[in-house]
Amino acid sequence: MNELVSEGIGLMVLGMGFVFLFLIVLIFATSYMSTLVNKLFPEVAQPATPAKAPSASAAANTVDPQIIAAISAAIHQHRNR
Amino acid sequence: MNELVSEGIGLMVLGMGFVFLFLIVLIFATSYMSTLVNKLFPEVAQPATPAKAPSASAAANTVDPQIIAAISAAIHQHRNR
Amino acid sequence: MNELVSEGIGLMVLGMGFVFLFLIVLIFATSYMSTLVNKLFPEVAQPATPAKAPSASAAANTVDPQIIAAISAAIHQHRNR
Amino acid sequence: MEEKLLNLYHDTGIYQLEFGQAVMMCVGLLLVYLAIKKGFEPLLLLPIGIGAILVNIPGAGFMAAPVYDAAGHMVSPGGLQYYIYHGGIETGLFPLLIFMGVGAMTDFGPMLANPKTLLLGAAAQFGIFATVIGAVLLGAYGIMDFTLADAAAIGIIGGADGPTAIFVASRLAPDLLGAIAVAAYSYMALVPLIQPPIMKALTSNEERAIKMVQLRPVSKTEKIIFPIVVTLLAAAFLPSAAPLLGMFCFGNLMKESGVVDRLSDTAQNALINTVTIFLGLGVGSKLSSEAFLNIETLGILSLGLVAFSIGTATGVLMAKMLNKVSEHPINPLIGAAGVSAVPMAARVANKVGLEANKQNFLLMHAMGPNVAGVIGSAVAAGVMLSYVGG
Amino acid sequence: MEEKLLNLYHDTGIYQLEFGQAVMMCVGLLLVYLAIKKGFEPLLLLPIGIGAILVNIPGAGFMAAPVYDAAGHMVSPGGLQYYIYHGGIETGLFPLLIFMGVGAMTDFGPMLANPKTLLLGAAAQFGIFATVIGAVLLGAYGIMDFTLADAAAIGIIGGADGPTAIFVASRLAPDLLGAIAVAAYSYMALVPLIQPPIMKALTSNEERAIKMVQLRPVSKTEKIIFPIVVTLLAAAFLPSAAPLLGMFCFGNLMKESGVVDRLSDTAQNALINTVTIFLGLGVGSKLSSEAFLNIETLGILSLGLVAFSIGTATGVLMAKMLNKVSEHPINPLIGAAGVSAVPMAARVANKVGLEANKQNFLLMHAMGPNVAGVIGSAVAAGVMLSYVGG
Amino acid sequence: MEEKLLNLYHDTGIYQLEFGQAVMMCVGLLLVYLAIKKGFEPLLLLPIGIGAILVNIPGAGFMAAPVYDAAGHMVSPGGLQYYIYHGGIETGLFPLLIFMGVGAMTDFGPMLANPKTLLLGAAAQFGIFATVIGAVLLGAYGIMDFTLADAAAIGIIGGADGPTAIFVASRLAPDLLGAIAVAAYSYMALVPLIQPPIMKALTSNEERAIKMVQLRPVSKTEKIIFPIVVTLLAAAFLPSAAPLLGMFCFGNLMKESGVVDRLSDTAQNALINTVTIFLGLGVGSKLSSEAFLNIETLGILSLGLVAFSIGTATGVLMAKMLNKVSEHPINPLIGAAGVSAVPMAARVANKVGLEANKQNFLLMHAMGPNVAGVIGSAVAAGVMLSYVGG
Ligand code: NA
Ligand code: NA
Ligand code: NA
Repeated sequence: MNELVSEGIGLMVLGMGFVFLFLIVLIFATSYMSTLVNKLFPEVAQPATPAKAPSASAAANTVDPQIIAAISAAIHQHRNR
Repeated sequence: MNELVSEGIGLMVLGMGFVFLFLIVLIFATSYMSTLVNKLFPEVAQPATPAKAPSASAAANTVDPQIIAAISAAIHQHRNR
Repeated sequence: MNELVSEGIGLMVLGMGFVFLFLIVLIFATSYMSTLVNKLFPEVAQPATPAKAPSASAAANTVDPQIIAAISAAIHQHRNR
Repeated sequence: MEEKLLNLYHDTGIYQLEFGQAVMMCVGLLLVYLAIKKGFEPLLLLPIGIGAILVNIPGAGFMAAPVYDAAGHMVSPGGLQYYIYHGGIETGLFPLLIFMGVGAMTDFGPMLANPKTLLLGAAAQFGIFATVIGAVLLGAYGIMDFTLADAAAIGIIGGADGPTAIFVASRLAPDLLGAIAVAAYSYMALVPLIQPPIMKALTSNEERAIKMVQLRPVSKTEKIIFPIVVTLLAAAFLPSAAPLLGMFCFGNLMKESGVVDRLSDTAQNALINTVTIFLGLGVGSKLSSEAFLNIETLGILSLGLVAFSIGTATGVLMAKMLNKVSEHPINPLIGAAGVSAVPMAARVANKVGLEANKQNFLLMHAMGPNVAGVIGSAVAAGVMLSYVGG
Repeated sequence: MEEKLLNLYHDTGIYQLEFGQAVMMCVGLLLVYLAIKKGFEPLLLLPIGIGAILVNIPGAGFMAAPVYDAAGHMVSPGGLQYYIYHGGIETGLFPLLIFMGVGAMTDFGPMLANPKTLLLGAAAQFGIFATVIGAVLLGAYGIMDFTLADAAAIGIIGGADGPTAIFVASRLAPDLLGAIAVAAYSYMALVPLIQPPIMKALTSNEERAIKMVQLRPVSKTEKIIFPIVVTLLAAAFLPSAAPLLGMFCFGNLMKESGVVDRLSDTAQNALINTVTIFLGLGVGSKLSSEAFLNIETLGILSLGLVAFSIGTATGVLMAKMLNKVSEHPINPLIGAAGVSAVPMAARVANKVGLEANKQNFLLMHAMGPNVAGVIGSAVAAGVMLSYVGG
Repeated sequence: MEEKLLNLYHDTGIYQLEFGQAVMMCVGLLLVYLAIKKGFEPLLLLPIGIGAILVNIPGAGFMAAPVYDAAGHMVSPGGLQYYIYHGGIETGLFPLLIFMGVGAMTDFGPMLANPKTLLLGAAAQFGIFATVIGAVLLGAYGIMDFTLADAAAIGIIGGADGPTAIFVASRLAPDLLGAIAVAAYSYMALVPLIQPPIMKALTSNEERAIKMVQLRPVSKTEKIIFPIVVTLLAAAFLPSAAPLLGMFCFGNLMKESGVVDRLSDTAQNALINTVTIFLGLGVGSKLSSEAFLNIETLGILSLGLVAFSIGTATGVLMAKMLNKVSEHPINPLIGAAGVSAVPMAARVANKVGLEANKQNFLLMHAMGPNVAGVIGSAVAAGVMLSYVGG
């Protein structure tokens, strides 16, 4: 087995090792952080919302649904005149 | 006639020649392209709309006229109370 | 008194002198400009409006209050149905 | 400290101001006035005017080159306009990005509905080349100090297209860039004054009253394929025009494809606006007294006006000719829109048409030659860059 | 003048066009077609395709280097793509700014609600390293001319993350950048075709129908602290990944902190859009015939597909394993989202889940491994840069 | 491979981290905390804090210079913050562009309605120069290692204007830039705590309760001409202040002219936001342990506080004096707004005024000296650059 292949295998072993190591450490760090945060500041929990897609426009629909309902009603009235 | 003038005349002849050549070729290419496209994909024709001015803001009026009408009606009701 | 200190004092004297000089000249220039402008073009005076804060978002509330009133009324009607 | 006070006095603008700088600051003020009060292409002329004022402040160093020591560390920083001019105008980046944004705001629909109007966009470019002849004559007889490159750069004013003029001038005659850009944008703003007399002189009232048949609808697919066709033709026939035409068509393709609206929006707004501010300041940096306060500037301003006028005339004459051979009637007024100056020239054609016939709406018909004129002057620019530069 | 005419003819693209350039222009057209007509990641593939067309126009000089005289004055300006490539891609600035913008658009909420899903993001990176082995084998047996650096850069295609792939390739194998970027974005667009068969082959219908328990709510404070934790861990364990992870987390912190909405908005819109246009044109500039039209490109395209497939498979397998040891059930399909390709891969997991069980909404659960995959491939990139570069 | 593993370990931050870097990362975290949790000028302090963290990650190379071979080809790319710092801060471009954007957000109306308030903006700059004396005394007696240039750059903190402080520091004392910027923005955030005690100590309750007459309306034309007047005065009297004042007035003119709203919008939004992100990261790059962790930083922080306090006091005292000679009553509180810190200081004046008299709305009256303070500190900056640099 020549040197290039052995270096490739080295990269694979080290690489996957490091990826797992890093993300496992991150799991512990994150869990610990979350526990700590929710113990110290138990206030403002919010449900997980759908992540915005990176390629999606940032323009969100910020109109209050009740306003939409009201406008719809107005349109309805208007049409039935 | 000195060299500068003769070069200028050369530039004029070549330049106008090339401009016409290029745009005439473009006429044929465009016409052929349009014919081909409209034969192959005869679907989605749309009327030519006014070109947006390069210096104009891109903000278009995207509000449904019926919503405007409805809101106007609501304002009218409101005023007459 | 060593040279650094004397240079510092020089900077202070010159600096404050220049700041006052510049702003006093500006007072006269501005007053003269205002007088002249209001004499030559007495038309479009507008009341001094609150300066937008440099760090504030530029998004202004541009909705006509009457529209808001109308929509509120519509919402109210809608709720009472 | 008295010495320092003296230094400070020697640093003031009043002490250092040369007469030429004072005049150029007045020119800058005039451009600002024209932009704000007269509405002369304010998007460009306001930043150009301010740029001209700033660059002529003695001792402010807006155009100062940075100084580095032998090890490459900065000893003194350069001025704002130095970085803008050398980073964006000398390199040609800013005009190309503006052209991309303009492409993203252009609708080729009316032109695709009536491709013959491309001929009007070609004919109106005669103003460019006639002016070249005028400039070389002034140069040849020693009246003004114009080379062939200068003449070509001056001629392009007749293209009535700002970014093209700046792009060509930055490559062929950087010293004349300020005067050329000022002339180009000023005359574009003056199109409603310059064109109508010429248009009326060359047409009868009946011709001006001609109604044109309604344009056929153009499909989305045609609009998507067109910018690609133009790019490929530029690649095949005139690579020196490919930077301008390629970026223009890239912007247009972003708009028409409908799949990258995010990018098209940014190209039409934040990006083009940012570049416009910088382009203006950078062009203004070339309005120095040495480059501007001489007889050549008078030549440029006069020749630029000639270029616009001849281009208007040849556009109208070509339209009259076309009207004779065409099966559908063609109103000669739309030929004047071939100089480009989008969308001003098309609006002028519409207005003059309405004067002759109150039911005659030429705007859409004039948009065809109008955008064709942009392509035409980019082609002319390519020929010049190839002929003079090669 | 005949000479000038001949010059002009010699300047045309038709005269100069080499066969390779013609082929690469067709490749560019194909990318544009895929972007517009097939919806293949148009935000990148449209500019890349146009960039490929422009750079291959003979004589247009889009990639020409500027020429300076001895005194440092510019003799001839460089081309647009030269400035873009050397200013933004070779330096690594553009991928980092894109990553910042993507960070500002990312919601780590679902991942924070279920941190175990980070393991899926780790497992799916096996595609990267398996591909490295494939590439070094091809190199070792002389089939293709791949170095270790090339192999690493090719492997990163399996990370299914465009900016990461471009960042690594620009540092380890700039000559392969064009092919690698094209492969990365093409396969990301093909995720809905590539992944489902693999996902179905490795799971039973019962496994695919597994419903997962609803995610716990995540507090704003957790979301704010998380990007700081990631940055500090990168600083502690893998500084070579800190540019990518740091900018990603900076963007995310701008969004989640809620105190700099102005900046976050710009990072998500005007700034990322501007950089995307330039990144595309710059990547396209590497699609030259010498770099692309060779057997290595075939290798890159094949290996990239292998990388995606293996990553999908190991993600699913890891999820099956986790399902066995976890107290709450884990649907193995969400493992496939670990390759990243945000948010496409999460949507695919959701869709395949719905096919097995019409009440099974996996989207939010798949977003966890999906964003974990971004972190995972940035870590893999850091290891590669450290191992190969150091 | 063991060797590679060892290399990877030697590459980790943990192995390489020096004590100073760890401390500076904590400083960065503190700034991020203050920005997010305490609302300390988050637009700048959040990016500065993150910039400080990133630049102190050992081995991440955020400040690495690029390496070129003899032929000019890049051997290894530079770090993100290297390019940002040398491209935008060392050159002065970023502070000037920010100043342009701030100009486009400034309303000179209240100041034009009552030009005498310019005197308050002048008096409050005494804080700057008193601090210079403090710093040269510390330097002269060998307590701290300050040159005249350092002293001038430290004094400008008292100008309470971020871009001006960064612009001056980048030119006169680049090594102190980090500490100066941090002090300037921190104290601007602390204005509501620093100013009220001083304002109350120097005024009686009756003085604080003084109501001022309503401001006269200001015409659009006045607002348009004013920035031009300021630019011309800067050109005539103090060209070294012309970069700052010129760009500020250019931004203001774009806004007030009303003819280039596109450009004004971009200057106030996309452009200033983009530059703010970069400016923050670039300033953060100067928060290295060598430059920050020394006795001089303590001096800078203390002197900065002194500068703010003295500026507040002299502003109030000048207002008391003006009140005695003016025909209309002047509330001395508005003098405190002369330090600038727009619009925070004006709001503080308003709040303290309301405490003394519930019907006393000083906000509009305080905006006059507030924006005058911006002009005043730009003038002070110009004198310093001319005196120290020349
Ligand atoms: Na034209
Ligand atoms: Na990934
Ligand atoms: Na100030």
